[in-house]
Amino acid sequence: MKSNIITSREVKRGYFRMEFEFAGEALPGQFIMLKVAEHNDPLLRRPMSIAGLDGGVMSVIFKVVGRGTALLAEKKAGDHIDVLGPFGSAFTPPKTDAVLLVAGGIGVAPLLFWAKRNPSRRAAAFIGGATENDILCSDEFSEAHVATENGSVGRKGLVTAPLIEHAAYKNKTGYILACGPTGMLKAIDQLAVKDGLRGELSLEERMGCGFGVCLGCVCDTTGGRKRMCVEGPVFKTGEVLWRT
Amino acid sequence: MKSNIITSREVKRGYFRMEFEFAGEALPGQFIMLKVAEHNDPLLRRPMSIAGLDGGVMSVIFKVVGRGTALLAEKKAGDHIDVLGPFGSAFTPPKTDAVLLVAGGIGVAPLLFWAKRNPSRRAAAFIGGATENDILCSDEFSEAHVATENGSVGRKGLVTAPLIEHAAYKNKTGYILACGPTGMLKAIDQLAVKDGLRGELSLEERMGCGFGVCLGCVCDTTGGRKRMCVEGPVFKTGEVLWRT
Amino acid sequence: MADLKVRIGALELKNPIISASGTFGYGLEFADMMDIKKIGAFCTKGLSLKSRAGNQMPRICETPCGMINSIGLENVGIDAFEAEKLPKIRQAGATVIANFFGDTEADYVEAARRLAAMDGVHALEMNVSCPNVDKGGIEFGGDPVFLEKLTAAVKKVCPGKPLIVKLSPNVADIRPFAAAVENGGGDAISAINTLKGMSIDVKTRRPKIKRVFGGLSGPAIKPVALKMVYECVKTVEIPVIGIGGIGSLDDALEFLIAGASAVQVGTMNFVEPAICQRLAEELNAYCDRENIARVTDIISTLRTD
Amino acid sequence: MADLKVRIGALELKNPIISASGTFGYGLEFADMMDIKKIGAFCTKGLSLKSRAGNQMPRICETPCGMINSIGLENVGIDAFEAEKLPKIRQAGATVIANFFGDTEADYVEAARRLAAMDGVHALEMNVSCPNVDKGGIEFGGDPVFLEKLTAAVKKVCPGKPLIVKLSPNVADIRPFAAAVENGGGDAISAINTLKGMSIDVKTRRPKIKRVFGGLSGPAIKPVALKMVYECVKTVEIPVIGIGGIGSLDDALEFLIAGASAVQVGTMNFVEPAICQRLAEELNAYCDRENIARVTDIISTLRTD
Ligand SMILES: Cc1cc2nc3c(=O)[nH]c(=O)nc-3n(C[C@H](O)[C@H](O)[C@H](O)COP(=O)(O)OP(=O)(O)OC[C@H]3O[C@@H](n4cnc5c(N)ncnc54)[C@H](O)[C@@H]3O)c2cc1C
Ligand SMILES: Cc1cc2nc3c(=O)[nH]c(=O)nc-3n(C[C@H](O)[C@H](O)[C@H](O)COP(=O)(O)OP(=O)(O)OC[C@H]3O[C@@H](n4cnc5c(N)ncnc54)[C@H](O)[C@@H]3O)c2cc1C
Ligand SMILES: Cc1cc2nc3c(=O)[nH]c(=O)nc-3n(C[C@H](O)[C@H](O)[C@H](O)COP(=O)(O)O)c2cc1C
Ligand SMILES: Cc1cc2nc3c(=O)[nH]c(=O)nc-3n(C[C@H](O)[C@H](O)[C@H](O)COP(=O)(O)O)c2cc1C
Ligand code: FES
Ligand code: FES
Repeated sequence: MKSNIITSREVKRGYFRMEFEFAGEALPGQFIMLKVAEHNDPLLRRPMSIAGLDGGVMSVIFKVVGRGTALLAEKKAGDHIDVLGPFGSAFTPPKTDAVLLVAGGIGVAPLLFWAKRNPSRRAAAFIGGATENDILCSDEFSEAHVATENGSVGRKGLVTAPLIEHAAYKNKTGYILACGPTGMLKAIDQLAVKDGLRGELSLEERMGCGFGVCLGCVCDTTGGRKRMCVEGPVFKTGEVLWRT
Repeated sequence: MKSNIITSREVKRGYFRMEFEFAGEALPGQFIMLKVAEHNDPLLRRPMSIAGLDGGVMSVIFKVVGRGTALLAEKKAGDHIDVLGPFGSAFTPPKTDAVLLVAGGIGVAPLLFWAKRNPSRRAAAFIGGATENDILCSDEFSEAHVATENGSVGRKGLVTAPLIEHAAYKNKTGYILACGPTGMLKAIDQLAVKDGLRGELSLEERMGCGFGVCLGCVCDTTGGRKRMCVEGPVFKTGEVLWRT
Repeated sequence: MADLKVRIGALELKNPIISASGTFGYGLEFADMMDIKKIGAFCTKGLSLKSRAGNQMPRICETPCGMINSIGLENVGIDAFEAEKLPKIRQAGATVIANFFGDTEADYVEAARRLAAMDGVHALEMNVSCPNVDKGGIEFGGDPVFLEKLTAAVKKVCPGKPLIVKLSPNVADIRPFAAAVENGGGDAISAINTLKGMSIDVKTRRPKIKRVFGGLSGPAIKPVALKMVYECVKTVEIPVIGIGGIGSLDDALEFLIAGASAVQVGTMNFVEPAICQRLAEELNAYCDRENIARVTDIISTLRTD
Repeated sequence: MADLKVRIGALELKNPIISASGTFGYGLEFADMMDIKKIGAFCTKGLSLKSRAGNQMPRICETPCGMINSIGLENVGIDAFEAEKLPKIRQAGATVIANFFGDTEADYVEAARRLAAMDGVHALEMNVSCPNVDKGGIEFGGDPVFLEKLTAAVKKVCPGKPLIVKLSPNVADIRPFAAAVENGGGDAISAINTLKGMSIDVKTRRPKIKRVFGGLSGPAIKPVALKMVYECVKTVEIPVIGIGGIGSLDDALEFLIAGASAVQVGTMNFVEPAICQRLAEELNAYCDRENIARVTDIISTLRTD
């Protein structure tokens, strides 16, 4: 589907936020597949978490890491973008639990969407990144705890430090929703299992199609081999059999 | 060389005129090789005749015929374009002859450059095309005779009709410079040889490199196999051994 | 409305646009995105007697105008296909070509026998780009003598349904393989499967594909595919289905002009899920525009004079 | 300033970036656009004893991320090369690898003997992707037994200069061919030459290349080339020069990491004439940035654990 881009701007160095028209529905945790150019080099679509959908306007937040995202960053208001989706599983925290949103870098995107859709729920966000430049959207959460590896903003260290100190974590009433680099997700998964908290993780993998047919995005889980783009990207804590 | 695009506009339906900065010298008849996109699909540069060069500003006039020229047409003032050249041979009419400029469609481009560079020379332009939409720049020549195949502007028929009626043709004092479709060039070549006029033809061929190394653009001449991009694109009448 | 029908052996397809094995799942995944009745047929993901988990990750990566995959023939297995997928596919009204493979000749024969017996499977496509366990890992499709024997053995158990044999391009000369399929009694040839390729992540100095080598597909391989399809067409009388890098009507026409009776679209399904339906519609519009009454009038019209 | 020197047999190159045969003319065409002394070496257009006019036009066309050529080995001939080109090349200070071919074994031997005797020719590269007149048109590079014999015969007449044998990718398995070169006494292997491909102009229904088939090159073939280079590296001890689709530093590094001792850039010279010089500079900057003292420390560092 060709969508009209409404705005696109660099929110931090190398990070862009783009808004475009979108006529359908979507759930927090789901993603879309974007065609970054009309030609075939690069060929494949790029998966992006949905960072917001309101009044027919969808937003994504992305980091420029390679050619595809660089091409995406060149797009301007008024340009068109080819959007496919939404695809994948959504976050489904139990209705009454306090929610602990744990974001690593660009992983904040789907958590922001969840927070926007659930303004009345008790939720605390834990937002980590390498430096101040990698902390995105922390002011858009009602409660946000920031950690950077170099200490340039918030606490110095990993985002797991403020997380495990939070009351809802310590008393095990918190339900975790996490998205970020694989290493972070694995660490949170192991913590949650050890400490007896439940939660969900949104994983990342190279995707060929995004809708379950190329079988390029599988991961092994306690329930067998799953496709990250259909059965995921959101999996329950304790479910993923980590590769390394 | 990356050049700044100064203007680009659609002068007729499907025909564009683009101006960009160019820091070198060039001669009428020569061409440049343009990279139409930064990616590799399409891969090769596209040859374009130089339609003007004045005060550090070069212009080209092109017709959208495929993907490369379509991408070129998308470029706007302020964008960059990667230019290589100039390459190839130039028009070299004897200093005193009256010049008969014969253009078919987009073939007008190098002839316009010649006319601009030689304002004080006696020259008559013969500009042909399928329809009125295919007649370009006829008002930029001091003397112009227009012919269209459907008669929508100028004389109905081929451009060779007004040409052979011109005094400088009939009295054999005219020196022909022609650029256009291969069929037209071949017809003019045969006419000129038969009627005893001299002249030069600017040929077209798919080009891989534009500077003589791929050997993809050769043609047979009375002087042996020649590269159109180095020994051409301008050849003398009577020199080309036409393929068909 | 031009006549777009083409024949693959005894099977008549409503149009020559087929989606390729491994790029169209079991068809059902596309139900929301297109009308799978509108295309000539679709090929299932390669099926084997038992389900398979496939290779380790990562198993895809992108290359210039293409991609490499090393899925390793992950599939649900023939039983689950019959029980869980086929009834729904039948209900959707799709024409189904069951792609299949085995580790041994006996596997191939048994898989073909099972699939041929299924109502709703309209043709079989035999993938011979798999290592032959009995012959020490050489591909089934790597030896014409063996390929002819395999084709004959498989054809015996599926007399009622067209047997298409899908050739590997990783050979010095595809012509003897095409001839072997014809001599073995195969009803059609499809070509090509993926080219072997490799890609390295310069930062980590690791292969981008866990198993190092994988299969290259997409627009990049189109010229190689077209050349091999043309060679097959010149070698055999049976229909040839062209595959490799097709992403536009012009691409499909190139293969038809070269002599393919139908085409398959693979990788480009990932980029544009409804592409096969679009190409079928565009082909119809093209025929109307060009006053071509039957799509078969396009086939083998290459002018080389 | 990192040490970029690499060895191809007895020849030391100042860096591993070489421009490929048929894409760099006789070097002189690039004199205005780059400094041809700054690159490791350049390979001449394929030379034969007598000059050749090559194939009929059209003989190039574009394909997705690539191109097809069917130049047909047009060249000025060895005499004119020696008389008209070599003196100027020598003056320009370039390192020259003379690419050559023949119709018969005797042609090959005589061409090599002539070229090896020339001052200013630093190494020979033997193109074996040519039809063998004596053997009824089969490519010299299509039979390992014959390739070994040819290599041995040619090596005998150029003992003082490295003999590089350039392999064709149009084979089922490149490893026996790599072994044949090593066994025949070749000093190095270069791989790959172009893949066979075809393209059709849908409007005219004619092949885009007059001779129907041509050689596919450019980024599209990079994954196939890398896989074959890696296989050669695993098969032989002699250096392997990687060729195929290289257009960026990362592309060059992929081949070095896979085990190539040097790389050649072909088609991308057309798009960016100074690309080889740029890659040599970028390689130096990369080594400095990554604290790599010698470029040879990159070679064969693929991690497959
Ligand atoms: C479900 C899902 C949701 C995502 N959401 C977001 C998002 O909201 N914002 C965002 O910035 N990014 C997101 N990503 C990651 C994003 O898709 C990749 O960064 C993007 O595809 C890279 O494209 P490229 O062409 O710029 O990089 P490439 O040139 O393709 O690759 C550059 C580097 O990134 C790595 N890479 C490429 N694709 C992926 C991938 N899918 N996952 C992990 N690493 C990859 C490559 O291995 C390489 O090292 C998401 C990925 C998935 C699977
Ligand atoms: C020396 C020279 C000067 C030229 N000057 C001009 C000019 O001033 N203005 C202009 O509009 N065009 C000019 N051309 C033609 C122009 O280069 C082609 O139209 C352009 O390359 C087509 O690119 P494309 O990607 O749009 O088309 P493609 O998709 O590549 O091809 C579309 C159609 O055009 C044909 N074609 C492609 N390249 C050429 C070519 N070089 N010559 C003839 N036919 C071709 C193809 O066979 C095909 O039928 C010139 C060509 C040459 C060789
Ligand atoms: C991810 C992927 C999986 C594939 N799986 C199969 C398969 O199971 N069986 C098969 O015969 N071919 C398989 N193929 C090959 C395709 O059917 C097709 O032959 C090939 O991709 C070339 O076509 P394309 O360039 O249009 O993709 C697969 C291709 C891809 C990209
Ligand atoms: C136009 C053209 C002409 C070529 N001529 C020769 C040649 O004369 N001898 C040869 O060995 N290889 C020749 N090649 C092959 C290249 O040297 C190289 O092996 C091939 O193009 C793959 O590299 P690339 O993808 O970087 O172009 C030619 C390639 C092209 C594109
Ligand atoms: S991305 Fe294709 S199956 Fe998940
Ligand atoms: S275009 Fe390459 S030699 Fe003329």
